[in-house]
Amino acid sequence: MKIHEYQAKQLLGRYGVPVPEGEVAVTPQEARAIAEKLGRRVVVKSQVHVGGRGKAGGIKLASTPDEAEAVAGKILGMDIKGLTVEKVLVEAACNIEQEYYLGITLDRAAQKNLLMVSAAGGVDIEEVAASTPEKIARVLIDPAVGLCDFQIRQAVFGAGLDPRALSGAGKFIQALYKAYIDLDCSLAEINPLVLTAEGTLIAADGKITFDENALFRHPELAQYAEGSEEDEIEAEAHRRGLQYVRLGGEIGIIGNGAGLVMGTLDEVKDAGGTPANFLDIGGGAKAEVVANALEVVLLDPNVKGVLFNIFGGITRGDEVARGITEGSKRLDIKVPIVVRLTGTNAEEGRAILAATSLVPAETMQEAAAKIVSLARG
Amino acid sequence: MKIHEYQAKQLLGRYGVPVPEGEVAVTPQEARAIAEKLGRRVVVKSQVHVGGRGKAGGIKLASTPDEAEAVAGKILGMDIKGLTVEKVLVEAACNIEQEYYLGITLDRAAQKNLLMVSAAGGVDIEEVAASTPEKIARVLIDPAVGLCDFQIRQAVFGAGLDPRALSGAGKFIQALYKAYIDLDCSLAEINPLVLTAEGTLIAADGKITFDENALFRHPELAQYAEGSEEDEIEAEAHRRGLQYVRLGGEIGIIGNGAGLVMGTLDEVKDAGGTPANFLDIGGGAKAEVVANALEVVLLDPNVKGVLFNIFGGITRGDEVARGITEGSKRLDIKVPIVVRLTGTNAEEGRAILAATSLVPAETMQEAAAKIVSLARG
Amino acid sequence: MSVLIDKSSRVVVQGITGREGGFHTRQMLAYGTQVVAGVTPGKSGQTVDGVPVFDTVADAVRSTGATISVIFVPPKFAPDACLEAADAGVDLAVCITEGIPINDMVSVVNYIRKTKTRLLGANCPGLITPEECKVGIMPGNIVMKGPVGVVARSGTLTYEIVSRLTREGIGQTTCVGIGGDPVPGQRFIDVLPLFEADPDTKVVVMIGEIGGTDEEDAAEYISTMTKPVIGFISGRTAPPGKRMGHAGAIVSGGKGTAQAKVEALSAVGVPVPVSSREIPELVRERLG
Amino acid sequence: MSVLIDKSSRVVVQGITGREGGFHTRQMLAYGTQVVAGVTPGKSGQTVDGVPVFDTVADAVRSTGATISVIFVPPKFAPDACLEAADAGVDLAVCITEGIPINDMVSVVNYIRKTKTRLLGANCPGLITPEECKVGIMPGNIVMKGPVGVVARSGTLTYEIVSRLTREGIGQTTCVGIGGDPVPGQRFIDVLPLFEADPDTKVVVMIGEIGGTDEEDAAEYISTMTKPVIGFISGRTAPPGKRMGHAGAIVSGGKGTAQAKVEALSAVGVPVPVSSREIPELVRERLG
Repeated sequence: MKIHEYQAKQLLGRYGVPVPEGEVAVTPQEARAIAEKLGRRVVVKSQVHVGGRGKAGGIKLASTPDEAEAVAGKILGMDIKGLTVEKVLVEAACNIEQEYYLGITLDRAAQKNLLMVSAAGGVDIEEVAASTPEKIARVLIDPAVGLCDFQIRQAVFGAGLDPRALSGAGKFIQALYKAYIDLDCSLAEINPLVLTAEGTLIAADGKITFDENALFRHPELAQYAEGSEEDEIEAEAHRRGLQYVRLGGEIGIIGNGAGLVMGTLDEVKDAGGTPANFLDIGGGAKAEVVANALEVVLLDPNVKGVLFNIFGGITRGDEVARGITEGSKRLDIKVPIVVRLTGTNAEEGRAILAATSLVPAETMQEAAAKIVSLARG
Repeated sequence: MKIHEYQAKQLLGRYGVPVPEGEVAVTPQEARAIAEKLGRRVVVKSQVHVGGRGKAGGIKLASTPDEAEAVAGKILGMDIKGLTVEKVLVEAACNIEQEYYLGITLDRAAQKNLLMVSAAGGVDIEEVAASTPEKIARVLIDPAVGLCDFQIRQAVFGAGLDPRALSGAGKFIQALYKAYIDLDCSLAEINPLVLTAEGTLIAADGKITFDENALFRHPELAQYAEGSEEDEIEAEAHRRGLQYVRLGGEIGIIGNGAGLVMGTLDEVKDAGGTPANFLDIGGGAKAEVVANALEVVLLDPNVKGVLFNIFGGITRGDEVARGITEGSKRLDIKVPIVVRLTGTNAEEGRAILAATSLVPAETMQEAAAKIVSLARG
Repeated sequence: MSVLIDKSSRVVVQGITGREGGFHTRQMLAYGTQVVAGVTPGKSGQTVDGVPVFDTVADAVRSTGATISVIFVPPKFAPDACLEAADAGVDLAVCITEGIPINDMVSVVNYIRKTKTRLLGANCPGLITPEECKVGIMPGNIVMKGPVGVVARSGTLTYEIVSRLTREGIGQTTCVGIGGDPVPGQRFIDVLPLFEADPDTKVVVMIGEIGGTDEEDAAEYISTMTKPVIGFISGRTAPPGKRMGHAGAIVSGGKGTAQAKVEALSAVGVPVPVSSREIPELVRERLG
Repeated sequence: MSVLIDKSSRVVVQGITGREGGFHTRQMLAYGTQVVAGVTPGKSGQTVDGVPVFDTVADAVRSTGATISVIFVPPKFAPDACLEAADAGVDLAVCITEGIPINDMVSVVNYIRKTKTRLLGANCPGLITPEECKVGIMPGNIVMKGPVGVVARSGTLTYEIVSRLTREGIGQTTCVGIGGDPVPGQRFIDVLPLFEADPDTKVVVMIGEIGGTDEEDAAEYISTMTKPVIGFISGRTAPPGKRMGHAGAIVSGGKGTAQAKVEALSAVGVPVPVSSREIPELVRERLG
């Protein structure tokens, strides 16, 4: 789960990460009032879930409250990569002397979290990582002892930051790491991390992604879940606890297990169809979850057919069959549905489905071919 | 550093350890008011740093506010093992059904903290440990992952607690462990841990000892340091940051390193003297620390002579010599002082001392013999 | 022969009195697995389908000599269950549970790697040695005894591929599901050496998916293997930058793409067919 | 021969620009120790008595090949310094710092025991191999080369005993101060095997004190040793239940008393004299 910059900064600030003073405005007048309150040069930043806001004109400096109002007026309502700007963050501008990069995320190969520091901040860090990886100092964090101060020193010296950054970096990075662990993040990134003319470090931008598996530990973060999705159907799916990704095609795809669903996407494409979505109902999905999944897939008006591909392990065929039957009754479905059901309790499941108008299939290739042909129908 | 039961309960309560409602009273009238406020049967407990309060009559039940006042009147001012009771804790009495023991402390041999649980609570646990060690379930805590819930289950099932205790024990013990770690304790003990008639767990008593090396992390605990010492000179020594233990004899002993000071005690005893104290000035002690140490040792009116035994490693002989010289000038000392000084910068030190009335010695045995003979005077 | 489990394996089920634990205990027993103990705190003395229940894994291991544990407890309690299994000293702990927080598994996996216990999963279907032992949730009716070792990240896609092998008469030594979590107890590089060392395994099928670099790292090890390996990567058509389920299939930054994986495997001589249909034929060619 | 350090040892000093670090660097250099590097963050490029200073231990080890580290940093920073030394891969880290919180050392010691690095201390005087190398704060002028291995919890009491041995013409292979903290990196049982294996060590003197059970545990190991051991226990006259300094000399509950230790050692044939004066004679008898 991603959250907006202003939300990330609020949270990080609570953990002691230095962030610029600022507030969110939804009207130019509010932006003006915030600038007046701050009483100094401000930066007005569009709050949308997309990269490249600066290049798109979504981030502007303003020297006076008048200017802040004018700039906010231009940014609010602006369209950035298909998203409408509804909020701006108005915050004190800092006297930037250096722009660094600071990030913590999981290193899957090492199976540990990784601290990354680079003097080449404020730009596309993935570009830096690809072309000049030696410019990013990396240290792996052993969970047995957590992030150690010496590792921060290794990273800061290794990245060649200005010596003035050293004294503040320890506290800053420990605060970020504490937030990362306490809030169960999968990414916490400060880019740019600014060294000001005054010699202090401040988070000029902040990006946090939460581990969705850990949200049960953080009921307070539920407020951020709303509105953090770019797509309405994805938002609805996530409210219902479903792993759904919208892909824009015509064949709705529901399966159990990410690998199987991706394999099904591959087969549907090979059969000449275009997948409308990825939807993994996970292991042990109950009838209600299955019905729910069907409902969500059909929210997409492009869907011309639905393919169920269920291979039962912990998921049981009879439960899935009941879910599809219930769901299709409730929804008055107009598009064809192909069901491929095998594995645990698959026979019981197929017996339930036999009494319906659903189209059975033996293999996933057969299922893919059938749904593509029926959807064209 | 030890603290009173009521202080321990306040701290543990903050960490979510269930403790009885209660407050401290210094007069019988206050005790009555607290009992009225609690509106139920209370227990009135003397707050002194000594074991066996119950047997000494320092803990009493009271069914009414009248009774609470009367009982507090008896306990306040009472003498328990040489200590005068100045405060009582008045708290809600619980309906005791079972009394258990719960403790966390360091297991030095295993180099890990140890959780101990026993169904044989409310009695002398050291007696239980000595005679029926199988009645105490023990689990070692790996610092890499902390105290795990499964370990709590191992302890609770292993100790054979009432099954009703299981559901509450996890939270209770995790709260205690969190307090133990967060507050840098060297002991956190609940004895008795009470299973009430209502089936809940509550800390009927609570004992915490802090690791003095870690107090720099806990400025908020400084308030407890005052008044936690049994002996006035020890309290004064600790205020000055000195490792001092009063032993009641006539020869004041100051040295560097616990082993050397203990060895010096042994030698003084072998030479026919009685040590007045143990005082370790530690490594690298500066002149001021040495002067301070001398002053503290001489606070004890029994002291008839002082023996310095300094073997320099990180502690330098010249610094120590300056400290002794300065200290003895400032204090107008009437008792003989024998100084044994060797190791790092010992020659410089001996040169400084040569100009004084202090008595030099070559070995610790010679030093011990000299001071015992001079003190007899 | 086989890897990790065989007919002598003695299994303890953590969470045996739960819905999934109970269901799959019956399935494992039906397959012939020696399920010798179950664990549910506070329920010692009960039995589930004749299997005695204990309060702790340590008790279960002490009383029954179990050496394999399989974990069916909710995500909130599963990390603790993994550590409990390791503490009790089992050789293999198989964690079926899906949805465990990543940082919990960072701690658990790093800790358990320093013990004698091997952790498989979490979020995995377990493993099966045909006609001998099944631990976890893989359907028993899709496998048959034979010379192919199977190791896979995806659960259900593996069933798909294994059942096709079986239908075409190609049996397996052991099928191992390592699970799709970002921080698994066993990676491909942990399991491949077992097949390399197993005299009955003649060919290995490795079923990967987009995300992470396990397949790339495995390619390096495969270049040192004496046995032929067939690869498969699902998610070829997934759009880059989209997050495909919490199973760890994240595509980003040019790393972990299907293309990168296929290239790494091809570079060490591993065929990676476009459709899983082609796998049986590729295996048959190498079995000779 | 010797244990742990000899004339080829290359030493890095953590906290070299501090008062104690600087003072003892000069002392170590004067003794002939190869102090090849120092570490103080932010002071790389400087030198202290000709010794180059680095920002991190890793840098120092990379540049100078140091394999021994000695730590002179304040208690608040010392646990991190120990972990940094282990991370840099030194063979031996010697932590002189006194006053480190116990639970910090519980973490550090348990962690480092799983690495290739051996930690000595904290709160220890270090060690010295006469005429070859001194690491830490032991006075160099009290030792001489010879056949006795010395291992001790107390620092200054050890100087006392070692200087007496030297005065009486009995030299040492290596004198190792394990320190008096409750959770030391090396216990007696960690160091005794080194002397047992060292061909030049003929007799071992083990200097203990009240508190803990290190001496009792050592007695068990000594019963398997081929070399004679002389013991000493300070604190015989300390009253039970009193806390004698933070050096870990806590007497309580019938455990860790001088009497218990003397009994355990006597039971395995280790003489434990009442006065340290008697040690040289006991050693001389065993040297034959």
